[in-house]
Amino acid sequence: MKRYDLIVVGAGPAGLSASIEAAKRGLKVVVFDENSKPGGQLFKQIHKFFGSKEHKAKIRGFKIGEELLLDAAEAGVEVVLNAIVIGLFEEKEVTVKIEDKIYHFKADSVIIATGASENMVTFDGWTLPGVIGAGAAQTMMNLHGIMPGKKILMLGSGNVGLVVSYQLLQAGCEVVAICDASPRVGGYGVHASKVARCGVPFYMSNTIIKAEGTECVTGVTIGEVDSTWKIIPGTEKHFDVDTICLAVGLSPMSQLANMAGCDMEDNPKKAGLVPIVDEYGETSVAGIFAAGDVSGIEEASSAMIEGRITGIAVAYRLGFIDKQELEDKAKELEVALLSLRQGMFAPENRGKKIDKTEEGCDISENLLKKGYIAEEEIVRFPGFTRSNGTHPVIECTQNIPCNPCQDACSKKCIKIGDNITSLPSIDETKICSGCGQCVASCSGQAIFLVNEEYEVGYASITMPYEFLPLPIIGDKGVALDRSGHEVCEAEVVSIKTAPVFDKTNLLTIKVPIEMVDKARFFSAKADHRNEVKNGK
Amino acid sequence: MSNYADVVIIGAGIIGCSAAYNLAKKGCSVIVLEANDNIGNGGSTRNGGGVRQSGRDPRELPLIMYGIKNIWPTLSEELGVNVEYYQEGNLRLGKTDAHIKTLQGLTNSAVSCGLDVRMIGQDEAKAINPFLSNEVLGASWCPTDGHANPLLTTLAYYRKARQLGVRFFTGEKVIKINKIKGKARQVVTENNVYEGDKIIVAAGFASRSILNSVGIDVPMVPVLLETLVTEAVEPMFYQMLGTAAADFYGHQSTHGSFVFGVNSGMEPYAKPGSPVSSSSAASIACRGIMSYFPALADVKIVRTWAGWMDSCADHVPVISTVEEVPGLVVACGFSGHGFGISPTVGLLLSELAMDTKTTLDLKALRYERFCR
Amino acid sequence: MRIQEHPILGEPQKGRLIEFTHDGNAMQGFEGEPIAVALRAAGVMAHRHTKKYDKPRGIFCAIGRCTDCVMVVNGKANVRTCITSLEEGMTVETQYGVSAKKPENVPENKSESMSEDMSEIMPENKPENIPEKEGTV
Amino acid sequence: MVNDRSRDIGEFVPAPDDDMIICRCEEITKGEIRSAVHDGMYTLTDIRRFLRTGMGLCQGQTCAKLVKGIVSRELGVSPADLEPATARAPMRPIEMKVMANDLNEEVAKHE
Repeated sequence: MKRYDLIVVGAGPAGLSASIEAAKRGLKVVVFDENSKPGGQLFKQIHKFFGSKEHKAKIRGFKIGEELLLDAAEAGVEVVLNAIVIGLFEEKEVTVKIEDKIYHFKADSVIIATGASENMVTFDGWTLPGVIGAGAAQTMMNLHGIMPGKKILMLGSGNVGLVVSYQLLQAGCEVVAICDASPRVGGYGVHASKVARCGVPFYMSNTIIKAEGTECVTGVTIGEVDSTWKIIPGTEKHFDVDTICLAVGLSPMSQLANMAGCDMEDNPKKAGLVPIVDEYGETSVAGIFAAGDVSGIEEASSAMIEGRITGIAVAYRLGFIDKQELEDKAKELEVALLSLRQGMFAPENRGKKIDKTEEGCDISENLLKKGYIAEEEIVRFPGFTRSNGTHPVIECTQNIPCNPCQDACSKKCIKIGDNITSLPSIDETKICSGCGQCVASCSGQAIFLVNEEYEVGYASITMPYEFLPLPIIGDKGVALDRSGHEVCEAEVVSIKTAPVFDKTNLLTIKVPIEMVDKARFFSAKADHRNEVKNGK
Repeated sequence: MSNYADVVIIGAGIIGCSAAYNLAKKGCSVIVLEANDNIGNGGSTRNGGGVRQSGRDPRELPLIMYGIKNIWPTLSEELGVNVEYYQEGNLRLGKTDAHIKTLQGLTNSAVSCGLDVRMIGQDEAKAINPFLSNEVLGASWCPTDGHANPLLTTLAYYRKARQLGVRFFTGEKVIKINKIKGKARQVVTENNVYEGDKIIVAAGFASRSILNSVGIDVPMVPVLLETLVTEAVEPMFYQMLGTAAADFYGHQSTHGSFVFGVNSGMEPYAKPGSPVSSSSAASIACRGIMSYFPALADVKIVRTWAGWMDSCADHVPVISTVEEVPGLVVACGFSGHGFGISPTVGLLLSELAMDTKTTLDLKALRYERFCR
Repeated sequence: MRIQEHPILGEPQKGRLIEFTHDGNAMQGFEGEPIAVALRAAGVMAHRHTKKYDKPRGIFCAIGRCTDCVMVVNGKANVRTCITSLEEGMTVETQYGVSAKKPENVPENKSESMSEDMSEIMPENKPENIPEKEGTV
Repeated sequence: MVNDRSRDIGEFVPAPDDDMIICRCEEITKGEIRSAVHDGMYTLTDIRRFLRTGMGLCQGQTCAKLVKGIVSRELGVSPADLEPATARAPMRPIEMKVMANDLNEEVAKHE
């Protein structure tokens, strides 16, 4: 029977990272993935990643996927696609279906990196065609180039719900609303703000009552819930939609570990049934490891680091490296992993109501309730400054592990410091050159360049713009505020596109000076497509 | 609620549950102790669901014939759950002359016991089941055989017994039985001590060590039973199937999926511990099944699983009281074909436990056959 | 419904435009894309009707897990169309129960015609006390 | 741990959403799951065998978490206390002719 040093199940961020680290240290490694494309979730993620440089921050998910594939090829990893691992048996024997044949392989070590799948939530009509998972929407748009629907309601305000809503807008769909039974937005405030300023209304403490339609979805009714999750009569709101997207969390796909006899635990902190693993990812069955979302839901960045740690641990377990190299490398990666598990969204802060930022600033309540920062709140944050000439305005108000803006500014105008969860602040002694690098590199699209002295009576606002059709200089339209409401006329005075911006265009508009703190988005049409119709 | 009952049953498989039901129906108080967390987690949920007379050992034939005549036809109504019982006959298939000889032997002995079973050629077999391949030379055909859903039948007995007041404790592993003043009386588990005027041991292979605690030994070994189930497809045929080569057996269920028990030949050598299907059993089974039923080639398998069966030295169970240990009733060693006879066994065990005359003569299945 | 030009991904690369049939009607799609995508582009939503209550089902997970998108493809039932690539000349049929045969009468399930009194919603709609673990950022 | 299958978990009280489909493959409703618990099915494996939840084509990948939530609420225990159904090969549905095709050349010669 063919035997490998290491068989990895799943060619996603964790699986590829693990196989690279192991192959680089001389192991004979094969990765099986049932899809026709490797990279797992990475290839559906077209947004720029958070974290710091070592976490590949400000690089888009699918680009990271491409890099991993190159590294894997270079390291001599054998990646076998359209290969379904159908069983993990005794003595670490793996049976794999490739085309119409079953192959038996054995390995000295197996790493399970099968990732996660979407949770379900039930409501009247939830089985109708047109009700899809948010991941399904991502797959359809970003892998297969098709709009999941024309008018879409998103259930779930976690990062997935917010990021996919933004991607739906980029694909040309209309997101009629984001609703969530929880009273507070679950994901990053910057992700919510990106969507809110496009005019997408947030209905917190609201959930779906009924999906309408007989052969497929034709509408949806949502309603407000009280503290005991009961619908408050009279708060029902109807939307005409053809698609309902569910973004209510992910669960580890740990069936293979369960089958192989690994000790499992249903751990709410890991969001489901996971194999119990030690710090190197080894399960209760010697030689079987687990890495990435399968052993606990986190971000792709954490999955990659976990994969690397596990790949190195396997190299040590099979005698390819000594204990010292394992401990040094693991400690270094642990630090990188730990740095991601900081800030307001760290695992230990899950569900906690945090009132102040690390800097002692009161957090924006409006952001959590409505998805955007209220004007009276933004002024108290360090990123919000006034000065003459062009200067950055950073509307990043939550402590999250992310610092690409600090690295992007060659003039050192933006300061975060060593603790990457601190809020970015502006060093007013430094002069901004207006290059826009910070605007393009911000993963949360929370940085604007403002010039209060653009023209007499007018200010200019440069914003990140990732939509088509791209406006052109001279276009007249309207400026939208943080909640997506029209605030004034606006004219496009510059549009900058550059490879280094990686598809984030810098759109500059001219607005009356008194609107400088309000105008945060631009819409070419007068009655722009996301005009908020209250309640219709 | 005290830990005393008229009868304490060890094992909540289909044998334990049907005995509990029959006893409760007659007004006895019953406690059932099951080591596993689930009901019927042993052989009861890992078999092909056959309710068949053909191919049975003559010592067991009366039990199955009685069941098919008196219990199976009305069992669904009696228990209030559709156990999906079909009486569409049983084809035991042969592809070689040697197979036909084996089937002929079994048929002759069954006929001598009064069973309506006969040998048929390829044409008649294909008339009964048009999906048979041309490799099939002939078969033994018994029209009164059939099959049922082993999961639902087990849980139906459990549910009805529970409704009649039987107390079930799962996760209660029995360690030993204590004699009190010469009579089997106490059942000691990892957590508690129970007492009963009568104790029925129906715990599959685990029965052996429990019986050893009162000086009784039934020679049996654990053998792995491997099973597979397919996706649901349109109704094709409802006969019970078996083969002379004994490589698979099974049927199509009401749900439309096929359930097949599998013998890859390696089962007696499976490693102890929690039952895990081998990595090749399903493949071996599929080759066998497809050679008899080519039409199933495109049908998808959705699950394979395994479990232990208690294979007795002479391949028939021990269903009997034990002279050396008054108060003890033994029901184990069903050797992989206990499902079909379980309704009858439940009745007989209730009679044994209540010291009444048993409906059928159980001399051939008494424990003492292993004594000198 | 097809994205002509994506602001980040540019123009989706597609295989050859090819013909296939859906319930006997001629339809077009791109070779190699999932069958479900070609159907969605043509506005087909219901892939199958369930066996017990004859309810319409379509794409739900789009990654081959939930099996709700199965149809009868080239005569074979239960083919997951969201992960099966489109090939020229494929016959794709709506699946009723486990085959392409449309049933006559099927028992009514009241679930779709829920009573209007919806004061009590399904408790599991509420996120557990710990909001659902979020995935990708 | 010992599970007294006769302990009182209260009567089955119909709920307005009992008709809600929970297991999408086998079309099992919430009411059927809840009443099965009151019929004595106190574990996820009992429920699975009694109703067929999780026995469809997707083998419980879609409904496992929902069923666990309903059963644990009905029993008054935390979901983490309920043992999940055992996962088994094949991880995806595999046609018989493909499952049968697992012999490599040498073995095939003398099978």
